[in-house]
Parts: sequence; structure tokens; C-alpha cells
Amino acid sequence: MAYRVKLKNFEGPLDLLLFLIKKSEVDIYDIPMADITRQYLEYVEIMQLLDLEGASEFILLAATLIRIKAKMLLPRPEPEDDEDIVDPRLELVTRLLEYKRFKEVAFKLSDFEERRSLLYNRGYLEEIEPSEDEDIELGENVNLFTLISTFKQVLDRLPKVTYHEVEDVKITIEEQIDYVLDQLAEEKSVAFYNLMMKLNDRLHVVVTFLALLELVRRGTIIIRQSVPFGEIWIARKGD
Amino acid sequence: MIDFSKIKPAVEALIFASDSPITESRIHSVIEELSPSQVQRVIEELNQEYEQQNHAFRIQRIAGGFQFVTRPEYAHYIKKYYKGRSRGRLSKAALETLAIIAFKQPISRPEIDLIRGVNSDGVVRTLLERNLIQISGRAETVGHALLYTTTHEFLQHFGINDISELPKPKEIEELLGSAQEELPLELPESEEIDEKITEQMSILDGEEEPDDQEEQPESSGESDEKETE
Amino acid sequence: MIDFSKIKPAVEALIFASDSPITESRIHSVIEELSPSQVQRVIEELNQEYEQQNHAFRIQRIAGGFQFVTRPEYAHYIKKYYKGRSRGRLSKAALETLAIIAFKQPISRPEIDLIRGVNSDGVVRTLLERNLIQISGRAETVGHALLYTTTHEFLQHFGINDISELPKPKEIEELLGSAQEELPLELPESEEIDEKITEQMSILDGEEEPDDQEEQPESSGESDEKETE
Repeated sequence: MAYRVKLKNFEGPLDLLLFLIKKSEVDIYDIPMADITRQYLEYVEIMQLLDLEGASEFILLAATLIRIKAKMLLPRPEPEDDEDIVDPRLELVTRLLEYKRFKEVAFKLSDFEERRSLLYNRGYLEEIEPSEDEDIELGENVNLFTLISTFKQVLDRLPKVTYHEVEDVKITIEEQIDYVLDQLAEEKSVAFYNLMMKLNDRLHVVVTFLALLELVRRGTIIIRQSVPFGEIWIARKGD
Repeated sequence: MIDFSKIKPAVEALIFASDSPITESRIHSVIEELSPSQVQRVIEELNQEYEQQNHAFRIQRIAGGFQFVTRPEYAHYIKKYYKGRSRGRLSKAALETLAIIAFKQPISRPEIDLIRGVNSDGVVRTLLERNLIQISGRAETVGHALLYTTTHEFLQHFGINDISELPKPKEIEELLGSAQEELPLELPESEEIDEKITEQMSILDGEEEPDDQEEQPESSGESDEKETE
Repeated sequence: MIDFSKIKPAVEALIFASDSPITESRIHSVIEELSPSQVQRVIEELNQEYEQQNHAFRIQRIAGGFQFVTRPEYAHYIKKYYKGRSRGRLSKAALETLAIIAFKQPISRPEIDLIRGVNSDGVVRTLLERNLIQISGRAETVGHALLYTTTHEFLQHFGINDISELPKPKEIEELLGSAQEELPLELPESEEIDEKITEQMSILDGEEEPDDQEEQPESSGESDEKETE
């Protein structure tokens, strides 16, 4: 299947998710998690390939989707009275609906804006007499932001004192795929725990986890766990 | 009995000369013989005259007061005159953020981020710079984040009189209620969203963007588009 | 033959919406079917109409082109209107000084002078008179300069209850950061400013590099005395 993707049309992960739900013609109250998550991950991967800004926010929701998907796969305890079972998707759906509604309002606002842009105010007013003495009343045109901006302008005139260096964290699924494969180059199999322990932040853990899923999907690796709650082993397929 | 032949142009002069929308009560405070409710009537009469006399402007209620604006029929001339230096329309992200602030004000940035699912740092800054929102205190919750509300300029920008005239999201009350509540059975549909999504889908399918006039020409985006297998 | 019923309001709309007086040739460049000399005629006709219809405005020709003005008969209403409302124009110097006091309070005049790079004597006095700032004690450093803080009235204007609700340096940085892909704002932390001031003060005092970074800036006597006399 060939997509031509223009990712900048998505305002964020929720926007993308809504789009996928709409495109798949599924009920927002009954999202097929496996299917939608798979589609979502495909997009996130493209984002990573394109090295688009804000990818980490999309990855964050990916983790949520995977978590919900996993929860739904777990065998549910026998319901005592079936009212009390909370669908793992409920929180997500609530968020989606809320976002969807504001998106709807935003579209309507856009119409208002369009209509308003056709009406022009009077452009040139001469009648206002310039006041002679320095007017120092605080009016509507002076708000906190004006105050802050002014403060900034003043400080900018001061000689610069310090420089901060902020390092941009860039991390892609492909990179983490390479990382996993590197680990598997020497050893036949690697413990999941050891693989993750070597990473130094949460974002790396999340992206590496996605990389693992991707490798499973591609059939490059297999994941084994011999006893419940035992160590999870990752191995190359076919080895 | 009031001599309307003199009062009417006085009202006209005031609204014409004011640099911002002027309220009935401000007009009344200047032209005392006219009650605020009579102001309304005078303005209606004036607008009828402008229409009959085929003038290019009328008086409109915006942001809580009255102001002169041109008729939409003549927008293209003015647009042509201002070519290249008209005030930009707001981005989708800005509109989204404004919609959230408008309905949940006062609201902090972390709360906006949560609803949008993305960091709204840059958007909030732009909205502040354009004076569409303002800082209005701090949250009482942990962190004491700065709170934002919409401004007078916000009403001006969208040509509405009052915040209550904003398009309401369906069941906004429910949104504000607890998240654990039973979800409504029927999903409120919006044709506009459907349209917009269809539009996005056709973009995804590689079609041209529909009827996007001379707004920023779509960069046919080598950088944005990417074929996947 | 030109259809003047459409052209006339177009000219009217242009003059109305232009943000500066507009010339015949600019009008012609927008409404091409109208020659510059015909523009003149159209405007004469418009003015006749305004007069017959007893409107409060007319189009006036000044050096730079055409503009709308209200008739002198109604000037007193407009004067009354503008007199009755506070114009709210803070001078640049006043706003700067107020911003420094707001975010660095309590602060002495010598410190303000240092940050602004000019003498702020007059501005500080005016701000005091307008009850936007107040004296809140004396510095414990040599010179015991008067310290200024913002007033309750000042806070009220910005809709906040307490100075602690004012944005912190870090928040200011976030708010103003790299909005338009400018260089990121490097807002010196307050200690850094203090350091800088100490450093500059000692240079003013003709000393060498300051050996004690912690020390509060010393005020340079004379200029302070004036205020307290």
C-alpha cells in the first residue's frame, strides 16, 4: 500500500489518531486497538524517518496505545456484576472526544475569522489629539505581556553574561533497531532487562521498545519468556 | 422630543471617530439626551440609510461595542490595496489552542498541552504576541502555573460581540464533568470535521489540496511528502 | 461607460480602510477602470452625497492624499469622548522602569539606572506620583538607597493578587524564548544581574574587579540625596 504522507497536517498525536479512526471507519467507542496501534506506529516510523519535530510526543502516545492493547489482551477476571468492568480504552476515548470537540470549535473559529477578514476597520484616524504631557496611566494596551516584553528588551541591552547550551535529543526507531541488532551481533540472545538497563533515559527506553516491536513485525527477532514473570529473552530469528 | 436630525450624525461622528468599539453607555455618557436603548435604534436607522444610499460601510457590533466596518463586497479591493501586508490568518494550532482557552479560561499551559497532546509553548507565545490571549494570574494547584484568558482583541479578530457568541462544542458541560462518567451513546458528528478529514485523506492519497486560493501556496513539499512502500 | 454605482463605494471603501491618506494614483492602481482624474470626480460626488444625506463625515484632501474626517460641528462630542477615558499610554521610559521594578523589586534607583543605562530620576518620581510604585524601605548597603516596590494599584491593573504571581525569570524566558526563530533569549538570573551590577558599580567607583561577588551594589551617594531631601 502506498501512502503519500504529509505529516504536517497533523497537529499532534491525537489528531493523527482521530484521522486513523476516521479512515478505518471504526467506532470511536470501540477502537480495534491492535489494528489502529499498528497503523499509528507506521506513521510514527515515517515521522522518525523524516526526522520531524515533535516526534517524541507521538512516541508517548504510541506507548499509551501499546499499553492499552496489552491490557486488552490480558485475561479478564470473571465479572461479578458486569457493570464494574472499566474498558482500558475509556480514558483514551474520553481524551479523544474532548480533543475532537475543540478541533470542531477551531474549524468554526476559522470560519468566523474568514468572515471577519472581509470586514475592514477604519484605517486612518486623525481625530485623536496627541496628549501634550507625558501620559502615564495604565490602560488596556499595557498588560503583563507588554511588561514582560519591555523587561526583556531592557535586559537584552545589558551585556550578555552567560550562555546555556541545550543539547537536542534526537533518537529514532531505526537507530534503536541498530542498537538492538548490535547487541545481538555478539550474543545469541540478550536479556530484555540488560538491553534496557544500558539506556539512560525514558525516551530511549520507549523508542527501543518500539524498535523491538518493529523487529518482531519484520520477523527479524523473536521474543521468549519461559516462565511467567521470568526473564524475557530476545534472539535473532533463525539462529 | 429629541431632535434626531442633529443627534443621529452626532452618534455617527462618535462611532466614526472612535479607535475602538464604543458601547451604548459610552455614547450615552457623551450624548446625554440619548438613552442607551435609543442609541440602538439610532444605529439601526443609520445602517438602513447606508444600505439605501449604497455606501461601502456599516456599523457593526463587535467586542462589546459599535464600530464602522466595510461591507464584505468591497473586501477584494482593500485586499488588493494591502497586498502582501495583510495580517496573517491564524494557524490550525493557534485556532485549536484559542478554542481551548476560550472555553476553559482561565487555563494553564500544562492543561492546554494535555488536551492537545502536544507542547503548546510556541503557540501560546504567538497568541500572547498577537494580544489574542493574556496572562491572568496563577493556578492554585501545585506548580502555580500561569493562567491565560482571551482578550478584547480576540473578540475583534473573530468579529464577535461577546464570548458567549462563540461556537460551542457539543456537550461542553459533559466535558467539564468527570471523565469517568458514562460516555454519550452517540458521537456528535460535524460535517466540517468530516470535510476536513476527507481533505486530509485526499492529501494523503496524493491529490491536490482543494480550493486553497492564494493563501500560502502549498509547497508541493518534497520535504513533506514521502513515499512508503 | 463605467458603472459608477459599483465604483463609487469601492473608492469609498478604499479611503475608509486605508491606514494613511491615499492618493488618486494609488486608488487608480487598485480600481484600474478609474483614471486618476476620475477619482477626483467620484470623491466630489461622494462628498455631495454626505452633505445631502446629513452625514457626520466627509472626505478631505490633504498633502498625502484623501482621508475621511468628521465634520467640525461634531468635534466637541468627540473631544468629550476622548477626554472621558484614560488613554493609557505609558511612555517608553515609564514602562521600562515599571517593568524593572516589577520584576526586580525591591530595587533602588541606582540599580534601575544601571539596568536602563540612563538616569531614571524623573520617571521614578512620576511613577510614585501616579501611585504605581511605592517606597518600601532602604537598602542595607552603603548609601542606604531608597527601595521601590510596586503598589496594590499596579497589581490590580494586571489582574493579579500578589507580586509572587508575576512571571518568574524562567517563565519569562519560556514566554519570550525563540518565538520567531530568533536567537534564544538569555535571561540572566537575578544573581547574575546582581553580580553584573556589583561589577559595574565597582567599575564606576574606580575599583578593580570585584572580589566579593555576593556584595550588594553600592549606591553612588549624591544622586540619591536629591530624592530624599
